[in-house]
Amino acid sequence: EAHNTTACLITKTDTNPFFVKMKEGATAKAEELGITLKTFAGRIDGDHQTQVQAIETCIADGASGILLTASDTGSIVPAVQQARDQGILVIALDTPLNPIDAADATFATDNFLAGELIGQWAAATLGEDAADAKIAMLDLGVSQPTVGVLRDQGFLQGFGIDLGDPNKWGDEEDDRIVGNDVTAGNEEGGRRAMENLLALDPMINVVYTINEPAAAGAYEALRAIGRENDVLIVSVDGGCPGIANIADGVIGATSQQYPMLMASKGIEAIAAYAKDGTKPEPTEGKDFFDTGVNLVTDKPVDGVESISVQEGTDRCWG
Amino acid sequence: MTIQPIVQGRGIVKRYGHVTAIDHADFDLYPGEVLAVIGDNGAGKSSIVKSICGAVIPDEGEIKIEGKPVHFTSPLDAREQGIEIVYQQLALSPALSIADNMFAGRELLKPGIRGSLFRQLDKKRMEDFAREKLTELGLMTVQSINQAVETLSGGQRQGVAVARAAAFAKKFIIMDEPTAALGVKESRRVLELIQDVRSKGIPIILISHNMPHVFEVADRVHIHRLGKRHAVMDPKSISMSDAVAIMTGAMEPPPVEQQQLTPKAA
Amino acid sequence: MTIQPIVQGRGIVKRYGHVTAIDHADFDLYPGEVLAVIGDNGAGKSSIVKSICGAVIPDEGEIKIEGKPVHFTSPLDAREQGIEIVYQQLALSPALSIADNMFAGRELLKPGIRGSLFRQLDKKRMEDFAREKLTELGLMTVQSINQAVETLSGGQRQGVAVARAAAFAKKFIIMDEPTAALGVKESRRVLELIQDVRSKGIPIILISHNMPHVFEVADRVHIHRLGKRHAVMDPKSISMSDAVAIMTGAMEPPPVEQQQLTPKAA
Amino acid sequence: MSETASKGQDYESSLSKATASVAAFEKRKGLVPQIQSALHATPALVPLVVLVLSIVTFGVLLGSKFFSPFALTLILQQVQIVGIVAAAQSLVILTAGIDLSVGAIMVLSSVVMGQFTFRYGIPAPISIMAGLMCGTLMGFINGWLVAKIKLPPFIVTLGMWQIVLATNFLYSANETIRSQDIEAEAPMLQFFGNVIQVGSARLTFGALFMLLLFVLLAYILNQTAWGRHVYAVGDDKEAAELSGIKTNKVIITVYMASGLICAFAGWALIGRIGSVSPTSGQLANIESITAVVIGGISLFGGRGAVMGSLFGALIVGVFTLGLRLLGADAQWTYLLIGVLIISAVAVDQWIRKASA
Amino acid sequence: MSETASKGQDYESSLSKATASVAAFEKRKGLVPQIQSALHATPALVPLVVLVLSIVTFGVLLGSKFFSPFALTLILQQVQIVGIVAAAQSLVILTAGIDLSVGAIMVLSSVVMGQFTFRYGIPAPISIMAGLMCGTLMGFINGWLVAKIKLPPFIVTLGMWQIVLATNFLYSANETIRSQDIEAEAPMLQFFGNVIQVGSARLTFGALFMLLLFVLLAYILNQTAWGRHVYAVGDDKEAAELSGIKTNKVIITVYMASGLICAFAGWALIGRIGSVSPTSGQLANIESITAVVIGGISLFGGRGAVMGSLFGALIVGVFTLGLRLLGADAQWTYLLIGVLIISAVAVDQWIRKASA
Ligand SMILES: Nc1ncnc2c1ncn2[C@@H]1O[C@H](COP(=O)(O)OP(=O)(O)OP(=O)(O)O)[C@@H](O)[C@H]1O
Ligand SMILES: Nc1ncnc2c1ncn2[C@@H]1O[C@H](COP(=O)(O)OP(=O)(O)OP(=O)(O)O)[C@@H](O)[C@H]1O
Ligand SMILES: OC[C@H]1O[C@](O)(CO)[C@@H](O)[C@@H]1O
Ligand SMILES: [Mg+2]
Ligand SMILES: [Mg+2]
Repeated sequence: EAHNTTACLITKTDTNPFFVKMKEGATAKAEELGITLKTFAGRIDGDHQTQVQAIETCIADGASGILLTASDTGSIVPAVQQARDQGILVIALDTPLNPIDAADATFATDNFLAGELIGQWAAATLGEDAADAKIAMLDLGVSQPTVGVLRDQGFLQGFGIDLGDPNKWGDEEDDRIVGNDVTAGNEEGGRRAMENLLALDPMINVVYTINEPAAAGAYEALRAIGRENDVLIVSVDGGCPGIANIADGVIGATSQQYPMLMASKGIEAIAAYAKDGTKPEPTEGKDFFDTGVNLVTDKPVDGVESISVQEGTDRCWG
Repeated sequence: MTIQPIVQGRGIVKRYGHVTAIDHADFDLYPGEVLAVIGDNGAGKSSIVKSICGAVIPDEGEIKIEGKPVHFTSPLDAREQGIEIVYQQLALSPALSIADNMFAGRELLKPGIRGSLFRQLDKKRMEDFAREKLTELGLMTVQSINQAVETLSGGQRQGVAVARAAAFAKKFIIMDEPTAALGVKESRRVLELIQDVRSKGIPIILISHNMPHVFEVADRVHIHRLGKRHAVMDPKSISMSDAVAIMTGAMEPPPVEQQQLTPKAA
Repeated sequence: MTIQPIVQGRGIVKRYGHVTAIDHADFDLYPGEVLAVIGDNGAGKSSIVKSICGAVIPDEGEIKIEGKPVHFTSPLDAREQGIEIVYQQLALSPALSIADNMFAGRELLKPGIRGSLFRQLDKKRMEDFAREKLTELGLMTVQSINQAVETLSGGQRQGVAVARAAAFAKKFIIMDEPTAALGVKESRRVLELIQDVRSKGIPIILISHNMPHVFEVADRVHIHRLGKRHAVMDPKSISMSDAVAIMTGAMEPPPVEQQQLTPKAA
Repeated sequence: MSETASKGQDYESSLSKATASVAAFEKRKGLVPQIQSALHATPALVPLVVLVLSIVTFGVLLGSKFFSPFALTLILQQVQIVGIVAAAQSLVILTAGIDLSVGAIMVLSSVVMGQFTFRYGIPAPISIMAGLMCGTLMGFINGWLVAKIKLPPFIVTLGMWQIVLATNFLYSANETIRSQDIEAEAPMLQFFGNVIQVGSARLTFGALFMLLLFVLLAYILNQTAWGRHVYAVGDDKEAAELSGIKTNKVIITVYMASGLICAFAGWALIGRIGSVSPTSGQLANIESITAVVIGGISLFGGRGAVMGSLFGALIVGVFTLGLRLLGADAQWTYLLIGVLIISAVAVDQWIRKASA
Repeated sequence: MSETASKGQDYESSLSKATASVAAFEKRKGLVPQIQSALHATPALVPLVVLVLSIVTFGVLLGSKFFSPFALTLILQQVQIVGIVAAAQSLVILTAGIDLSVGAIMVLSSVVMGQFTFRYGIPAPISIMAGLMCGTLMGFINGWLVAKIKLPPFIVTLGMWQIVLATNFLYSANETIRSQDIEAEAPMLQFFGNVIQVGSARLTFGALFMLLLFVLLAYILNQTAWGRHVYAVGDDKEAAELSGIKTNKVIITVYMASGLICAFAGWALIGRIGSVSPTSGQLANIESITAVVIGGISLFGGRGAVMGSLFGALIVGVFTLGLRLLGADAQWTYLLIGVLIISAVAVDQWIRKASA
């Protein structure tokens, strides 16, 4: 019965508000459905072994299902397989496994699409000036994790830049890219990376950021030299501070993701599976369940669908 | 008329793992005297004086200072009572200068607001003092008073430790082989210093393997053997050669009546 | 007929920052002799013997061993030539046992395949050897041969260092104040040991502040003063008191002809 | 001899009569002194006691969920990588060094093993040899810089960490080699993933390798000259040099051994995670140092027993699994592990003191 | 006195005539010996030389892009947080300790400042005081465990790192307080972000605070008794204790000072990134230790000058910006910084040797 169903949530870290919200969402839903939820997290983004250990613990613990945001999408597969062999339902959240069907289901944002949306928005906003834009790319880390690559390459594609190898960033030849730097996805890293690229070329006018904390840091760096008003910053996430930053003109546009939805859908799927063994179905036409992504901006452009700041605020997560 | 001992230890035991360093030893130091402690290597001399000053905590036994039982848990406790020690291993901070070492824990501050408010050290005064003390000990080859102690020669280091203890003691001084590394001239100065200190009424415990030195300055000689107090003799009534014989086990100690467990009435 | 010196140093200079420890000093050790080196604290005695064995690299000057110029850059070089040193600071590894220290770098392996293939140490043989050597030095209070050196008394430690050097030297031995921490009995054993070693034809450099010891065993006395070789005397033709006077600067050294720069023809 | 001399010694006349018997102090009997003696002689017993105490505690709290062959061997599997790396780290720390590059060397070695096989089509055994040599070479560079250029180990291995990690990313292009492909084409890379199943207990080859490695190192450190030299160098390098030990050679070989062991850890890592992943092992340095320190080896070198590091790694493993099974969430688990690490070492300290 | 005694001393008769003049060795003149002397007396000059060399090198390579007031003050801004934390770390390392919890304490303190103001509506100055006290308290716990319970600093601060970070997340629920809100409601939290602009040079209050802090610490360490005791404790704790220094008190106050300085770093962090973000500072411990070691302070305690750590932090800052400006990409920059850190310390070592 439901009340003795155990589920596990394994996130990349507990430090990123995105995962904190995901955990809150899962916890609330689990409580509602009477499921015991155990949560695990790596210490840093990329802490793969802790996630393997967490899966093993869940197996030992007799869990019915595991929700997983994998730090290392390829390497986690054998551990996932081991869990599935024990009859545990494994659902990838946020980050697809490699191959994607290594999990029973995937509930995620389409990260490439998220990047593409902000890329298109930026290009459209600049109009003709897009041809001689100066772009700063603020990425996640030197190990080039998949989410980071997908968003970065999606952005460039949306902006109309030739990707080179779409599996890595930094190999593009386009002169409009001033440079890539890494931010660790937080404010301090965002500011430093922005400063470094500004020193390289103070006339940067488009900034792609991996997430909103990095965007906030980049903004501080621009503000410090008084250029905060002539630069377009775009980002991904749609957290409440990020949306508020759009309202305040800090960020031009962001692609909003829905972690609470991923989490609650995930818990529901586990509950259903525990009850009668049904497994969730992917979104039609995709190999994963798309939890959706929306471009949030108060300066909509033609040809790129977006929602308003108000709508974004209603749906933001933390 | 019995005089009260400054230090009285009874039945002191100290073990390290299964090694027994002090084996129910007694100890007495009386006012105004130089008490020499002699014994073979490893007899337990250093261990017993360390027990007295809190550098080592004995497993059993009782120690009284001026009649009051004490339980020092750190040499700081002893030092606060005006007890100074020259350790056999010197206990100097190698990377610090001579003056820093000499004044560790009792630094002099600059006069006026620079001292009282800004806590600024009076380096000049401390260095002058240090140089003066070393010169008194005949250690004139110290080329720079700012040298780190680790760059001093063996004897120079020992000089720093001796000078420090002598300069600050109020109640009594323990010197564990203070002249071991010193030259002829410098050793002579230390012996003079010991006599100076005694003449100020401050008693001294002197551990030494140098029999002529011991017999020159000691008022009583505590002979330590195999972790115990074996005998206490009057250096004027026993020959060096007999003292050595008792210390090494070649001769039995005389009966207690012929020993000098308390000093002669002053 | 001139005999070739075992060690010949000329114009050796060693500076530390702006401190000059050795100031154009000369040095000679001849076959089969005990050469004592005496001098005030800080005169440069330890520095000069360290320069000879490679523990310190001199800034200037030339050193020859058996007539061949050498440029040791580490004491290992000296040791490979059969030179052993008892350092004033002992150079023992505190956390290791007595036997480990004694055999550092020349351990004994178990016989047979356990030694040749599995490189297993013959602990028993090393411990027995160590205990035997310490007992020979009269250090009978060492309670466990497996004690870490840091748990030994000051004298016991020195005994370990002396025993090590004496046991392994082939060409010559340098002893920097080997009896400083030793008791009467143990010091006597070391003096006997020195004479033993000399009788085996191995020369010894003995640094000591103990004049009676020096005059008892030395064949020649090198007097060091202010970083220089000040004089070299025959202990049989000079009184201790004159030697001390020269060493401390109270008396001028005699002219070179009256010194003993080379040993008397054997 | 001069007259003064013989006079100076006349008080020694009695020495010939001095007793020649060896000191005989009172010997102590009883259980407590015996335990004290044992702990004194074998310092690695202390973390072992802490380990047993923690297993018992979680066993009582969690019952058979924890105290089962399955869960206990699971801990072994979970600590195997950290354990192997901690063995390498122990060697380095015993010389008063530190190796921050262990994780990077491990990962680069495993990437070399994988890429040589899959990118260049070299047979797996040769690729594995290449990986092991790569680790040893990185170790050699570390050791050479520490011993010959006399740079602080912290800086050398910090620099190497960055260099090796970046090389790893650049060389591998961040590509993961998937488990399925390895299984199909070069199963030898997954050798350490093989399992000996006894009932519900699952011993992987990797876990066994870890145990054997510790036994081997304990033998080497205690029973061979090189082992004693490792201690001497860490204890007081200068004294070791003066007393005739080739300290530079010892240091270089220690870092080489560390590199080689890390390369083995890289191989075991492939067995553990199935795939070759360039992003693993980012916390290996801090985790291995933690195991070493909990195991009672001093960061100042020269003191402690290598077995302690095994127990240290296991203690952390027991706490982690135990707390997770108790249902603490991630943040609470981290918080409690922090508390428990401090407590484990406090208990350790207390046992040491009581046994002093 | 007994006759034997006076006989034993008769060779000392000449001593009264011994010269009383102080040793006069040959004095050396010339530029080289003078430089050597200066480097000897002021060890922090060595990393300063390395810093100047690296600025000059990048200046030559990059011209005015790098060698401009703008770029040079940018470096100051970029290193300010690491620099402040490195000051705290220096104190701890001088006592032969290590503080892995610096980053966590910094972040928790800044979160306390922010949450007290925004969650509870407490006036900013009081919230800031609370944040500073929070840092000091964490430091006190570290110090107390190290000094009184005698636990290894590595373990204590590793445990505290986890505990403080977890507390931070549990307390803040990882909520960010936005820059715009702070600016509107409690600008004092951003105090250290204020800028003094002189031409194109931009000095933030945070950077100035860092510089002043180092000057203050250099004064304290060299000119006060407490400062000398810090060195003595790190040099040889036992000797310090035996010679009358209250070593426990020194250790506890050092960790408290470290905690307090980290709390200031937390405040400065708000100024730097504008917002209060619980995810910052994850690398602060390794970065601060790196600065300290490059600056020439020994991880074994007791040796080195605090100014060195400032230069150490700046050296890393110069390399990072310089390499980026040279156009190295992120991965290559990462690799080259590894190389440069090792080289910087090698040059440092070489200068030291040449000046010995
Ligand atoms: N920490 C320790 N652990 C084990 N044994 C110790 C320790 N300290 C001292 N001992 C042992 O205790 C005994 C007494 O040592 P102690 O230092 O008191 O001798 P001592 O009389 O001062 O000798 P010396 O004249 O050589 O200085 C010795 O056998 C020594 O080995
Ligand atoms: N590393 C160093 N740095 C600076 N000065 C040094 C260093 N080592 C020795 N000295 C100085 O060199 C001089 C000679 O020292 P050395 O140790 O050779 O004297 P010594 O004759 O052996 O004295 P002692 O009889 O006290 O052992 C001393 O003034 C000492 O302070
Ligand atoms: O660090 C990368 C991670 O950060 C997020 O964007 C949240 O801020 C996640 O979607 C992603 O997995
Ligand atoms: Mg002693
Ligand atoms: Mg000397």
